[in-house]
Amino acid sequence: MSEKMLPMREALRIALREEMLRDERVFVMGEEVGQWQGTHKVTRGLLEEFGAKRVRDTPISEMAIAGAAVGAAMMGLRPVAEMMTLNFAFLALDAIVNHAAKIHYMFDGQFRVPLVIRAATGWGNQATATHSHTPEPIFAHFPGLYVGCPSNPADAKGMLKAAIRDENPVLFTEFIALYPKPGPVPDDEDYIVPIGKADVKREGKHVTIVSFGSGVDWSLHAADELAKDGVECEVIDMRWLRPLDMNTVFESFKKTNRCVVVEESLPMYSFGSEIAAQIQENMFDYMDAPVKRVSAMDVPLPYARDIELMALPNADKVVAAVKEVL
Amino acid sequence: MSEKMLPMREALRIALREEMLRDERVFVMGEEVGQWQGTHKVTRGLLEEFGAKRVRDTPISEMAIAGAAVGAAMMGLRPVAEMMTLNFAFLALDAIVNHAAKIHYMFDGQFRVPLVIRAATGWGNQATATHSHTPEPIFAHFPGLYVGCPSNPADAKGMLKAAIRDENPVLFTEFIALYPKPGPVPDDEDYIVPIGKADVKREGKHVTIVSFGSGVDWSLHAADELAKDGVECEVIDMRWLRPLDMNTVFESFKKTNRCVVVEESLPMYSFGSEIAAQIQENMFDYMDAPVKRVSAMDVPLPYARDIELMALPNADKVVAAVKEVL
Amino acid sequence: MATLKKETLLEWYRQMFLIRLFETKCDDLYKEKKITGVYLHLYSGHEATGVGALAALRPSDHVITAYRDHGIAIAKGVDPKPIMAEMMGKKTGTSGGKGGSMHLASREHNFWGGYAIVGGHLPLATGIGLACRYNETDEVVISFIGDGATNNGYFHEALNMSQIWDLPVVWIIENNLVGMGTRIEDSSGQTELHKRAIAYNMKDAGRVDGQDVIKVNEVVSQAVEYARTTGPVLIESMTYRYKGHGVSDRSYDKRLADELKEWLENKDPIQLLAKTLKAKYKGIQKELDAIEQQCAVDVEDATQFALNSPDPTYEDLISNVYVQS
Amino acid sequence: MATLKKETLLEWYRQMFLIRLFETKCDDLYKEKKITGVYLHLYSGHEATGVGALAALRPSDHVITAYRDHGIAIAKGVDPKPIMAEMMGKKTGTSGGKGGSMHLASREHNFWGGYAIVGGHLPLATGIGLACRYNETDEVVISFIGDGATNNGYFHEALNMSQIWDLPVVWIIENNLVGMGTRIEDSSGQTELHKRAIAYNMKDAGRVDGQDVIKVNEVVSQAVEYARTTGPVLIESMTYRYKGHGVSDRSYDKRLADELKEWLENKDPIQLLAKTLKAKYKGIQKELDAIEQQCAVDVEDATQFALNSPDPTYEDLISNVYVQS
Ligand SMILES: Cc1ncc(C[n+]2csc(CCOP(=O)(O)OP(=O)(O)O)c2C)c(N)n1
Ligand SMILES: Cc1ncc(C[n+]2csc(CCOP(=O)(O)OP(=O)(O)O)c2C)c(N)n1
Ligand SMILES: [Mg+2]
Ligand SMILES: [Mg+2]
Repeated sequence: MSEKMLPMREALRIALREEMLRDERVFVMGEEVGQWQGTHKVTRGLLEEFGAKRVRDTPISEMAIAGAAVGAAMMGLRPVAEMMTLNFAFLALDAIVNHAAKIHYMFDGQFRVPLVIRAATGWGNQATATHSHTPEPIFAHFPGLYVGCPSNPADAKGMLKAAIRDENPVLFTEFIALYPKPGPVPDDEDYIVPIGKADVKREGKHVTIVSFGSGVDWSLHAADELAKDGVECEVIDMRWLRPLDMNTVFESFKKTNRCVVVEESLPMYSFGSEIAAQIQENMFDYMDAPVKRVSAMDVPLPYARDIELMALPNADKVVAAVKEVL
Repeated sequence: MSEKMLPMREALRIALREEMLRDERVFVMGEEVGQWQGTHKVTRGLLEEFGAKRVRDTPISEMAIAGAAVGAAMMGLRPVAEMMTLNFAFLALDAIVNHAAKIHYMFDGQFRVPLVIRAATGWGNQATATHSHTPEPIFAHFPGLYVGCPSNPADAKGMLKAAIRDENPVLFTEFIALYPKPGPVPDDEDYIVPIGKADVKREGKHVTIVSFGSGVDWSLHAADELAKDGVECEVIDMRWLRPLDMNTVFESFKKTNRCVVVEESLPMYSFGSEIAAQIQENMFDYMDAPVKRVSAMDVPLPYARDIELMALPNADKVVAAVKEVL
Repeated sequence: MATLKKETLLEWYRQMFLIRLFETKCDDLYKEKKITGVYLHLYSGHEATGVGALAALRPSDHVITAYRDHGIAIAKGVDPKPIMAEMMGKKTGTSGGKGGSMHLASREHNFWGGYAIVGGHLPLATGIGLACRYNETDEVVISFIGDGATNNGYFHEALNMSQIWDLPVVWIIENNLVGMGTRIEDSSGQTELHKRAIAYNMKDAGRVDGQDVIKVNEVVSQAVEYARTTGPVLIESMTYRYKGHGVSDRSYDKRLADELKEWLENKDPIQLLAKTLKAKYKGIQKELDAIEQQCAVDVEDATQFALNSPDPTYEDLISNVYVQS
Repeated sequence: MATLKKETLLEWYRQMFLIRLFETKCDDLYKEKKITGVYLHLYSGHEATGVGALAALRPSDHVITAYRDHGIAIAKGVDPKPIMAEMMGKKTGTSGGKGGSMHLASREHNFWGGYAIVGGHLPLATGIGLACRYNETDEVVISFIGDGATNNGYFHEALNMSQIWDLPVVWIIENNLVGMGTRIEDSSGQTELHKRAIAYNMKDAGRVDGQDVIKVNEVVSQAVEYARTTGPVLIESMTYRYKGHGVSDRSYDKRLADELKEWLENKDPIQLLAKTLKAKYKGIQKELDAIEQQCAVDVEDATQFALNSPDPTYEDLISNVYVQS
């Protein structure tokens, strides 16, 4: 399978473009997706190529962006709506949770809502408290929605294509810090990373590290570091917070009997909570140590660079957590 | 201490009234709180007694209700804003999380936001998918906010007073199903149930049941049931999802070595997840069995009575879960 | 009106009468605990707005509304049987018993549903209108809006978006003067709600007497044609809620006694149309009687159908959370 | 204008000049990586709107704005030192280094902050106005609003609520024709934004030339008096953004070259006021020179103060999440 080295933003752009070429029903809408070429340049060139019908700049109206995407999707179109950042999706929570996620069920299957809501996520750029959320877990709390978050360019392409082609609403989040990072991306126009499948990024037998998005790189770096001491980490990229592929985690855990969960989100009622809860519930007899969680500190994010970084997880914190469970 | 038997809605009304009498800065605002006497009659009589200045009917503008309460609180008033139901607070998520919860931190202490947002919560009345959320955990995910939810009339009074008198923003949720339920309520005008303290509702040595709100009754009923078989349950009412009084849980767990978490919320990334995660993390050596979670089923809520009830937790499900961990 | 056929007027009469009977029956069934749950919002009093407006549409056109949706379903041609079954939460209901009274819908009738979050369906209407243009059809959407809902952020964002994209949406405010217990004067700075069109530079079709089905139809028909070719229109239809906000609102008839009397006696949409018909067509009473009898039969049939229908099961509880591929 | 004193005009000149210099310095410091982070939104071009408007207030009156807040802080009288320290995330900053450029504030100046969620601060303004009335003071709030922000649900709900309660809020839209890269024609059905007042039956103070500090002050002064006694007012101030949306927007000067040239050459608020002053007062150039020199000193002092200030520490990271009782 031929591939190219590309940054994640470019992998996403290619996925969008290919899906727009493949299916006339696919269109893009959101703030600054057109003339500005996308706040994060993921939609670069699309307006020129596909025109204003299929690349629609919107007002600063998050409730209407999400809600209009729902209506268009019900009619059979396949909107890919961009939220600029996931922080702003707070304003669209009702449209996403009460409408996108529930309409199929509430009308007992009469309508489908095949939309994708893309949003940049993550912190670490002094964006300050209101612009520094990684709140995927609160969206993944709700059934009816899928929630995906790629950790690398190839997954970005394959997962976004899976999301666009799926008949269900998908919240798709993209770590800002990962946009510029290059990685090999398959050329295949049908390269799909299926919804709900986790990925074992590295095999190991001493401890399982479970993560998603930005946490995967920290985990892999930590694994490199720990390998020097002979500790072999198995690193699992969950990729999707819903559906959550716990089987892959359980299989790994049966081998390692130890686990660290790594996420950029806040600690409470979060990703790590759910993973830890499910492991102890299902793998009790395999547990040699408690599951440890590495996450952001439980504070709003401050502006000043140094203290912001203190609040964030990183590879060192992962190393320390792994050492605790060994 | 003298007390009266009162339904929870009346205990709440008394708490509001007393605090309004005590402190001129306290006022009530929200949809239908005035002329209609409150959707759930919690504000009954207040408009007549305090007038339209302090009991303010609002338009159907959840974003502005929460946001205006923030502004008024910053100015030193003590708004108690009602959201009618917590479902509608989805529309105010941004105002609550990005403004109420963060302003004190973001401006490094210059401003305080001493507001209370009251909202009815829970399901079980065929209110259907969009009106049947118990989403406390997603609000409690965020630091800067307190989240309280009483399970009985006395706590309702004491917790609401604590919330109103506190200098921090509090999301205060009230189970619709509990409004009519009577219980003894202290007459004391300074009856306070402090923020962040859990309550051991029943002592026992075989298993710890952790719950909040509507789950507490189910847990107590289950405990009665199980007592017949000689199983002694310790039932803990967490009362506050933030701050979360894990010490009380840990103390109990050291004795029982087994735990069931009961909540009306959805199962994933939720209350049960966090409690289970913290127990295995901190009480690993005390665990004789995995923590089991009893929650709503992972579906949007349907309308039809029978299947709605199937999706909900109840005392029988708690009994079954306890039996699993014994 | 000159061009309206007698059959058309009689059909409107039938629809309005059917809605009224249907709602009255719902009220009774609720009291008998055959319909259960906390919410049941009746359309009684609003019939001329729903019927007159939807008569302006082609079958291929679309409609969406809030939770006060029974009359809209009927006016869009949905069979009363599955509607009544939905009220009772039966598997044969329009939404399989999973949506209930607030969430009727019929894909085949292009009735996109009733929605219970105030304002929540308004951007859906924008999206439906967007799809109409995207697909290069000449279809139109009617979106109903409560007066109370016009103060919600959804209203603002959805209407503005429909305007900048020239979408074929006819926005009809059903101004019944109140949202739950809050009078429009207490909730809207601007009480002439059609004037909110100016905020979007949208075509303002003004206020229409929402109790006069003929007038409603006339104004909406023009708006629909404008929307098909040009862009969105805002209409304010003045109407009245005969019943409480929902079934749990039991004091409305005391609270609003005088006003209610005035509307019932002088502005009832069904009586008004009957008067027009009688003035115009001698001896029409017999036809009206026949229609009324047929409506009674239809409502009774619907009730029996619903009562005799099966409940949804555990299989239904867990199905259609996701589309399975 | 007849009644304006020379000192008043010179003070406005000083404030506008100080803002311009301050912003230019911020831009430089960002390029030198002394100010870091993704966001930095400069007020250059808007000076007359901020300065003219805030001159209409008493010290006890209030102001709140969005993230483009540096100029507002200066015009409300906040010392440039803590402002610049906040830009650099220093402990001596207005928000202890925890808020950054988008979240300046000064409680003692009744400057209630800059806010980064578009529209998010608008209901806060409503709440502040509510408190003014509640406390029976005659204080007033000015709330600035971006043109782009007027399409957000917050705008609609906040303005409507301020109207129904007759709150003392002066809503000033700073219409710089664009939100990020989206032109007003592409985002607002109604491009004469002051007309949105009609949607709330709010007093519409019309459009004002936002580059003319004297005009701005006149219109806002009238509005402030109206708000004090009566209720809210909406003003649209036409202005222009000399720099990109934020520092990361580097192509704006190519993108908007012609328009930018036109505004810089013919509508620059500082030059316009200088012209007026020179026409009116012979030999004023010397006074202007002195003011400009003082501004340069102030900005340099602020920069040095900020550079030499300590960073916040771990203690700061964890403090003020909650008020400890
Ligand atoms: C976002 C939201 N807020 C509040 C409610 C509760 N609620 C249901 S109907 C209603 C009144 C709506 O009034 P209006 O729009 O005038 O419609 P009407 O009932 O008169 O048809 C309210 C406040 C809700 N369902 N959704
Ligand atoms: C709710 C929300 N959506 C989107 C953004 C991203 N954003 C920041 S500023 C801006 C443009 C605002 O334009 P305008 O209101 O005209 O203010 P200006 O920048 O011109 O001063 C956008 C879209 C945001 N911060 N908040
Ligand atoms: Mg109404
Ligand atoms: Mg602008």
